[in-house]
Order: sequence, then structure tokens, then C-alpha cells
Amino acid sequence: MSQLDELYREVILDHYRNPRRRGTLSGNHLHAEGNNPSCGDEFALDLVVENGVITDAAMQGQGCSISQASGSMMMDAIVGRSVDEVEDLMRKFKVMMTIEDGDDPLDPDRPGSVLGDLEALQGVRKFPVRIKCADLAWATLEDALAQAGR
Amino acid sequence: MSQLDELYREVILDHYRNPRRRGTLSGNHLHAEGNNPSCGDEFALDLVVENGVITDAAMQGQGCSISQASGSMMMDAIVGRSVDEVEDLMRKFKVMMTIEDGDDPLDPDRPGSVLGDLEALQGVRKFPVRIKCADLAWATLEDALAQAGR
Amino acid sequence: MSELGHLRADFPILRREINGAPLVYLDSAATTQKPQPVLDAMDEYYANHNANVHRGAHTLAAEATERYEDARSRIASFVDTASAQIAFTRGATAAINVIAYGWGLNHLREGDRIVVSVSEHHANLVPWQMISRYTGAELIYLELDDEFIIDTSNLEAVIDDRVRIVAFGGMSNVTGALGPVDALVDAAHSVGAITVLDGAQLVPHAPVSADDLGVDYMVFSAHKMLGPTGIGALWGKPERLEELEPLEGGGEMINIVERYHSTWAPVPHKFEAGTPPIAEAIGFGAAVDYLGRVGMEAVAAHEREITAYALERLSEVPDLTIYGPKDVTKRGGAVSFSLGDIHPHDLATIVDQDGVAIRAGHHCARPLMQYLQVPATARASFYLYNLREEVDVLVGALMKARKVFGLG
Amino acid sequence: MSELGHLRADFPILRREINGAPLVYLDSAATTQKPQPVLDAMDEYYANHNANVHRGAHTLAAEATERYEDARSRIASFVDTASAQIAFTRGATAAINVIAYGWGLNHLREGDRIVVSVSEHHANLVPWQMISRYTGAELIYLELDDEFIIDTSNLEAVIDDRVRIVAFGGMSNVTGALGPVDALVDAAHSVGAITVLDGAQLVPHAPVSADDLGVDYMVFSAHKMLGPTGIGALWGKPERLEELEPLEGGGEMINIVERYHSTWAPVPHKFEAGTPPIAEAIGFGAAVDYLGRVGMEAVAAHEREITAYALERLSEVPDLTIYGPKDVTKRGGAVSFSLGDIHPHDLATIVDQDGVAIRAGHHCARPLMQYLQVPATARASFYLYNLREEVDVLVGALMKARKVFGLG
Ligand SMILES: Cc1ncc(COP(=O)(O)O)c(C=O)c1O
Ligand SMILES: Cc1ncc(COP(=O)(O)O)c(C=O)c1O
Repeated sequence: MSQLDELYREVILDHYRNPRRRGTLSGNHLHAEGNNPSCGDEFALDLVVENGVITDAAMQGQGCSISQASGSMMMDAIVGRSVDEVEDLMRKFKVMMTIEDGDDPLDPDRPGSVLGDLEALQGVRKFPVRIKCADLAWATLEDALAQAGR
Repeated sequence: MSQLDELYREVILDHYRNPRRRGTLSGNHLHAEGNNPSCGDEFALDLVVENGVITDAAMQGQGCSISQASGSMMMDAIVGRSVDEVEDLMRKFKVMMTIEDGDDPLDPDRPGSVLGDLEALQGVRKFPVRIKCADLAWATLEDALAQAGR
Repeated sequence: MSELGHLRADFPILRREINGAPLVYLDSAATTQKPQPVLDAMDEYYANHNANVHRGAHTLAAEATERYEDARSRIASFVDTASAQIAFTRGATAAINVIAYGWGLNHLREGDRIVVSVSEHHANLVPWQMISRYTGAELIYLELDDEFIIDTSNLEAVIDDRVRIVAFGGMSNVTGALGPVDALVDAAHSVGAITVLDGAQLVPHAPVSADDLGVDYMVFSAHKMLGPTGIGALWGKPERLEELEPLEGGGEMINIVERYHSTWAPVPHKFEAGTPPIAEAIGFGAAVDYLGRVGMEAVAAHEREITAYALERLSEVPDLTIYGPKDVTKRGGAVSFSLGDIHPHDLATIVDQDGVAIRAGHHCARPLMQYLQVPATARASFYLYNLREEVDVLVGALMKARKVFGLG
Repeated sequence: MSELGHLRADFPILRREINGAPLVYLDSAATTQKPQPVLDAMDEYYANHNANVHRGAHTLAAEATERYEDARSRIASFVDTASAQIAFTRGATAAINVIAYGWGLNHLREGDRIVVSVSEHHANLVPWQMISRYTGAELIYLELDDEFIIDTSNLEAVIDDRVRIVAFGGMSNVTGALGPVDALVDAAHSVGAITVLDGAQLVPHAPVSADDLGVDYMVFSAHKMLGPTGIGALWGKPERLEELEPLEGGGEMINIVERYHSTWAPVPHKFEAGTPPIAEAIGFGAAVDYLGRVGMEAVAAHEREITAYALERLSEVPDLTIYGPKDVTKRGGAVSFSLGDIHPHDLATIVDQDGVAIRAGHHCARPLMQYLQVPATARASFYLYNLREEVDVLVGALMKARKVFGLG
């Protein structure tokens, strides 16, 4: 696979074109916004956390396929999970985006270790300037969870 | 004569140490001030012009030997002269300070052509950054005469 | 067109390969590449004459000052004005801030209005927002016509006698549209307002006679015209420079400093606080010399030709939308576009794999993006060293992008 | 001392002859000479990586951004701080203006006081005069003690609770006196005032740990520490940088720009409007690398030794008066003096005939000149490339000056 095809895998383009949980939540929820001023990517997140579990979420935003697909895949990955699990996921995602070629980002001994679709974002590592695109949704999630006061 | 000795001729050091007409005038007179911000030289001039003749003058200021000697020699040269003669002198002085080596600044056909002591300032031309020192008094004189409304 | 092709040898970076392909540099609106003579001029200065300017009686100081002031006079000639009308600043942005603060803080008050266009670069927008906040003067926008040019059809409605400043760009860095200088100058002057021309994208690309433009102030940046980073210029009509208070205080810009009060040096020095960008001024001088040798008419003609070719070739790419005038007499060589639903950022990444450097984003013109109702655009921009064949490489890479995104 | 002598080969300009004699460059307080690695770093950047930073997805833009940010982090390490605490400016003067305007316009009002010392460089004086005029805050002066050091014997009388800012120099560019940092920081903080350290003459000459100094803001200039012109740095405590409004508006320094309102990028970017001095940052990075390799302890020791030697040799010259501390632990390597009734400007011209570059004038410190009751001084200043023998050449030239002026 060429580097480009590795970056723009089918699943990424699918999430870009058919983002999951796009919209807003009504009722009581957390809200956080993030953007990359240098490229204009924007991401916003509505989140409901009940008894330590993320029970609902919705995303808004605009930007490149990487930033929006990363957000959409994140939605799939977090709803229904406990905040603990999600924080673990955030850590794993960070590790995946920073490690060097050859290392294995997926530690099978940790609970919830499978990044699933998100692994498709591994190709971004070959494009260092695009890493911040993939990170945007996750940084916004971190902000939202910080508001949860944990 | 070395370039330095040509710059710091006896007559220049004499005017520097014994400036002519240092002080201020009382009574009705013109006043102008000038300075070179880059080196801090300052020069100020009181001038009485009666019926087109400079009848009295006094100078104040501080600065290098060239700026102060040029001012002092200028005092000697202008008091008692008509404004016309002085303007001619100003022109000649300017010519002397700008011409290239070898040219003759002193046109013997013009009235009042002899620059006298002022010729000692010719050595300054070899030191281009010092020309503005020699010019300071004369630029101030020009300002003062401009006020005379001619 | 290719008669400027031989100049490419002067630009060391154009020999680079990117991702295994020859560099195709189409981002000159962001910053231009530098020819060897510009680098040599700065090195020669540092290696032989470096000293602080306007400050010393020693030989190096005199040599440095002479070269610095000589650069000023060559840049002045380049825009057909007098040396005393050119003040060096850090860049175009810094120069606009000098005007906004220096004029604004001292002349604007509540009830006054500042007019800008919706297509301005942030450099010609944010400083006016700041001054609006500090003074209470109101910011008013000019919109665009259907060719993306500042709309002058109803100027009297916007530029009334509350308006004190009209600030606008000579050429949009996004759409390439030329600013309607005459119409805006007439409208502004008819109500006694001053005009500020952002020349950052104009001066590098066309012969400019500052004194003839009719504007009161103009700014431009060296790095967008073959010169180094770290320097730009503020130009003004003599009486406008006189009435402009300096923004920054410090050494060099003063006449007399007393404990509680100071007076300023004559223009242009009152705008040059502290040690100026000396080597950069010398590099800037070498850049305008280089442009002068090529001839700005030739530069403009070359750009017109390559832009026409690019507009033609790009319009062959399916699903491609161009944001900007189609008529090359109304525009310069910055060409913004989008391609289907491919985000500009993705486009830039994909064509970069073929060595093509284009820019993607809001191009420091977010209000314009909102006006165009796009989050971002891709932009190719041309300069004297670009070749027709480079447009072909770009178009090929865009076709590849269509494939990657499954657009067929 | 001469163990740094081998470095001279790195400085191309030191091979120059002036008026037939080898250059003896004793004007480093005005600007320093540049070693080859600094020039090479900038050339390499322009020849291989030049692009605008923080703006593009293409390879060159990424390379340029990486180098620019890498330079920032090396400069941060050099003053022992975090990258985010270093903002690039045009120079020390520009950085002080950022503080004066950004803090002053937003926090000062009538009744407030700004304290400076009488020995400040105009860069740390004129901006405060301007802000005093714009805000109505009053400017108050600290005087000097009989060693020419800022007098701290009666600080409580000056620094009372009306004082909001205390701005002072780390080392006087005229007298060489070190600033009493601890005493001034304590006095300022005891009344809740912020401190601004003009580090233009301190950072180049001694190991500095910004975080340890206790001051709130610090500024310095690249060209005074082997780096290029056109760049300097603003340092601040994190919370102070947060509370500081940017002075200049434009591209790069923004977060979101709406038509009538904008938000700023995080520190340090909010202070970097427009295209920054990119090549200059890279050159600045190379300069601190060079200084780091030499070691700032070694630089300081060398300067202390040569300054001690200069003070000793100069005191042998009849009719010579030194303005500055005699104790080398209380001073740096800027040595101001006068010689009989020879005006400093004349002195500079005379020693220049022997290749010696010294500076003469008010050194951008006119209030200090009035305090010293001299119109001007001559100044020799030293850096790592100076030799003991160069002091001898200076002294020989001064003896010649005595002859020219008939002082015997
Ligand atoms: C003590 C001091 N502060 C500030 C400055 C200003 O530095 P710059 O001219 O690089 O802005 C200087 C240098 O002239 C200086 O010596
Ligand atoms: C139209 C326009 N104005 C102003 C600027 C700002 O120029 P600089 O970044 O050199 O200050 C730019 C460049 O980014 C521009 O394109």
C-alpha cells in the first residue's frame, strides 16, 4: 500500500463522508470545543456522563478527513464505555500516534485495549503535520471529561 | 600631514577650546537649535539681523571639536556680513564639504569667496561620518535665517 | 513565458526533491524563495561590515549605516518614492500595526468609523479590531461583488463622513482579486478619510508607483518578494508620516530624551525604534535589485501568462471550483480552489507526495472564508520562477487526489 | 584568558583591516560579530527548507516550522526555561514595547506609577513614557549610588503601593553596572508590582536562569549575542504571559477571527503576529548553540578577566575618567570613559585610525548622561572574541589621541 493509501484508508473516508453521531444533544450535557488555528479544523463535542459511564455523545465540526474521521471513530468508540475505559483508550490512542514504526501500540494485557477502527489512523504517523488533525477530537474529549470533574 | 592632523588642525582645536561668541543674546533676536541625535552634538544660535545685515550673534552648544569649532568659526565669519553674503558663504561651505578631492571649492570670482579659517575644515571630508558634525552649526544658521523671513 | 526559466538556477532550493519528486513550489503568496544574490548580500554584510547603524564614529559603523541607508533608497526607488518615505518594520503586519496604533490611538474616538473589506488578510483586520476596542471607533465592512472583487457599487452608503480610515488590500492573497484602489481612494478622500493599502501581495507582483496610487499609507513585506524574513516597509505620504505617532519607543527613533518627555527623530527614523533589521534591509535591497534587473513588467507578464494557463488547466479538473476572478487583468497569481468534497488540507497532503507545495486553510482570512461559505480553500500561487510544466504537475496530482478519494 | 583566542577563526570579520590596521572590535555592546556557524545555519535554511511556518501541510512548511520551533526550544534551554515562555520579537526594544503596551494599556490608569532607573537604555524608558502619556500613570526614577549602581538604599520611599511596574536593566550598556535584581524584585513584589528586566546586556554575557531571577518579564536581543539582526525574545512567567494582551494583531497570533471580534492563539504564539523572523530564529538558535558549546561560565570568566585588565590599563592613561564600578564582580564588560577635554566622538575617530572600533555618544541613555553631567562618553565593550592585546592597542591609540589634542 502506498503511504497515501495507508493514510486515506477506506474506513477513514467512510467516517469522513458518513460521520457518526453528528449533531447536538439537548438536555443536560457537557460541551467542549477545539480547533487548530493553523489549518482551520474545528471540532465540538456534547457528552452525557452518568454514573461514570458515557451514555450519549454528539459531535459537530468541520475540517479535513483525518480530523473528522478521527472524531467520528471516537464517537463509535466511547459511547457506552466507562470514563475509566475511555481514559485508557485516550492513552492508547496517544501512544499509537506517537510511537515509532515497528512498535506495537496495542498492549493486549490492558482491558479495552482494542482500538478497532481507530487503528486505521496509524497511517497518519507517516505524515507528522497531520497528527494534530487526528488529535483534535481527542484533545476536545479530554477537555470535556475534565469538566466532568474527575 | 597625516589624515588625523589634517582633521584636527591647530586652528580647529583653538576654536574648540576658545569658542568665539559663546553665550546668549538679550533683547530682540532670532533663535534656532539643532542637534545630531546619533552622536548627541547640540548647537544653538542667537542672531540679530538688521537691515539685511547680521549685526550680532551668540552660540551655545556642546559636542565634538568639529561641531563646536565649525560653529565658532562660523560666528567669526558671519557677524558684520550681509545676509546675502552669508548665504553665499553657506553655499560655498556646503560645496567645500561635498566636493571630491582635487576640486577647488573656492571660486575666486565670487564676492566674499574666501572661507578663511573655515578652510581648515576641509580635512573633515576624509571622514565622511564627521561631515554632519561640521554641518550642524550651518544647518542651524539656515533655520535661523529662514525665520528672518527672507 | 519560459523566458524567465533561466532564473531558476539562481534559486538553490529549486534543486530540491520532495518525496522523491522535484519540488514544485506553488506557495509564493505565503513566502517566496530567495535567489543566491540575496543570500550573498547578507553574508557579505555579516562577514565584512557588520556593526550597529547610526550610532558609531568607527569605520564599520559607517559602512553598515551606508549600506543600510543605501538599501532604503533602493527600495524607495523600487516603489518610485523618496527614501524618507520608507520606514523599515518587521513586516507588513508590523507596519499595519504601526499605522493602526500610531494613527488610531491619537486620532480616533467613539463615533468614528474604520472601513475594511471582508476579503482582508488578518493583518489588515485584527489591528483595526484592536484599535476599535481601544478607541471606541466602529469597524465597518465592505462586501464583494460576484467576481470576488471589493464591491464599489454602493460606496457612498458605507463611506460616509463618520469614516476616518479605509483600509484594504492591493491584491487578495486568497482570491487573487486586485483591490479597486481608485474607487476606494476617491470615496475615502471625498469624506476626508485616510486610506491604508495592504500592498503585501501587490508590490511583489506588479510595477508600483507609491506616489501615484493616491493612498495615504502602504505596507509590504520583503519575504514575499525574494527578500529575507524579518523585514518589511511602511510607506506614507510625507505629511501622513509627519502626523503619524510612532508606535514603538526606544533608541534610534528619538531626538531628545528627557526624563519625562521625549521628542522624535525625523521621519522615517522615528518609526525605527531599536536596532533595526540591518542585514535584512541589505538583503531586501538585493531582492529589489534582482527584481529590478528582471523588470517588474516582465514579472507581471510572466505571472499573468502562467495564471491564465493555470485557470484554464484547473477548469478541466472535474468538480473543481475556483474562488476568484477569471479575468487575468483583474487578478494576480494566487488561485484558490476546492475539489469535490476533498478537504483542502487533504489535497495539500496528497499533492505534496508529488513534490507540489500548495497551501490549504483559511489563509489568514477567516471572515472571507465565512463569506465564501467554505471552511478553507486550497491555493496555488505563482511567481517569476514558476513554469507552465509545474501547472501540469499540479493538475496531475489533483487527478490523483480524485482517485484517492474515490471521485473517479 | 587566551584560551578563547582560538574562537576568533570562526568570525570572518575579525580578519578585516581597518585603515591599514587589523580590526580591534570593541563595540560588542552595540552589536556583536557573528561566527560562521550562525551564517551557515541561515543559509542552509534558505537554500533547503524555506517556507512560511505554521501554515502549510506541505513538506517545506513542515520542515520550516520544525526548525523554527526547534530554535525556540534551544533558546528557551539557553535561559533555562520552557519553550512556551519564549516569544520571538524584532528585538529587545520591540519586546519591551509589547510589555509596555500590552500590559500598560490594559492595566494602568491615572494614579498608578511606573518605576524605572536613570541608567536605563532608551528602550526601557521611552516606551514607558509613551504608556504614561496614554494611561496617565506616572513615571518615577530610581537614582544611582556612588558606584553607578541603581541605589537600593531607600527603596521603600520610591516603591510604594501606587507602583504597578518596576522596569530596570540587568546590566547598564554605559557603566557596565549590574542591576540589583534581588533587591528590586523584592521591593516590587512586596507592593504587588510586576518587574520587567531589560536583559539585552545581561543574557549575552552570563549564565542566566530566567525562572530563577524572580522577575516577571525579561527581554533580550539576538544580535547582541552572536545572532542575527531582526530578532529578539520576550520571556515571561507563564501567568504573566497569559495576562499580557498582545500588542500587534495579524495572522498566526489568532485563534478565531470573527468580523468584529477575535480570540488569541495560546502563548507564545499570540505575541507573534504575521510572518515571524524565521531565518533569524534559526540563526539565533545557532548562536545559543555556539555560546552553549563555549559555555557561559567560560564567556563570563573571559570577560571578567579582560575587563579587569582594561580597567587597569585605562587607569594608567593620564586624564582618563571611568564611569562605572571598578569591582569586576559588580559589572560587565562595557567600559565608559572620557579623556581630558577630548570629545568622545573625536576619540572614536582617532582610535579608528588604528583599527579600533569604540562607540562614542549618549549610548541611548541620555538621562544617564545628564545624571553623569557629561554630554557623551566613549565606550569600549568586550566579548568572548576579544584579546588582552586588543586592550593594549586601544591604550596605545588613546595615548596618540592625547598627542593629537596636545595633551602631551
Ligand atoms: C541595555 C539595553 N537595552 C536595550 C537595548 C535595545 O536592544 P535592541 O536595539 O536590540 O532592541 C540595548 C541595545 O542597544 C541595550 O544595550
Ligand atoms: C494580503 C496580505 N497582507 C498581509 C500579509 C502579512 O504579511 P507578513 O506576514 O509578512 O507580515 C500577508 C501575508 O501573509 C498577505 O498575504
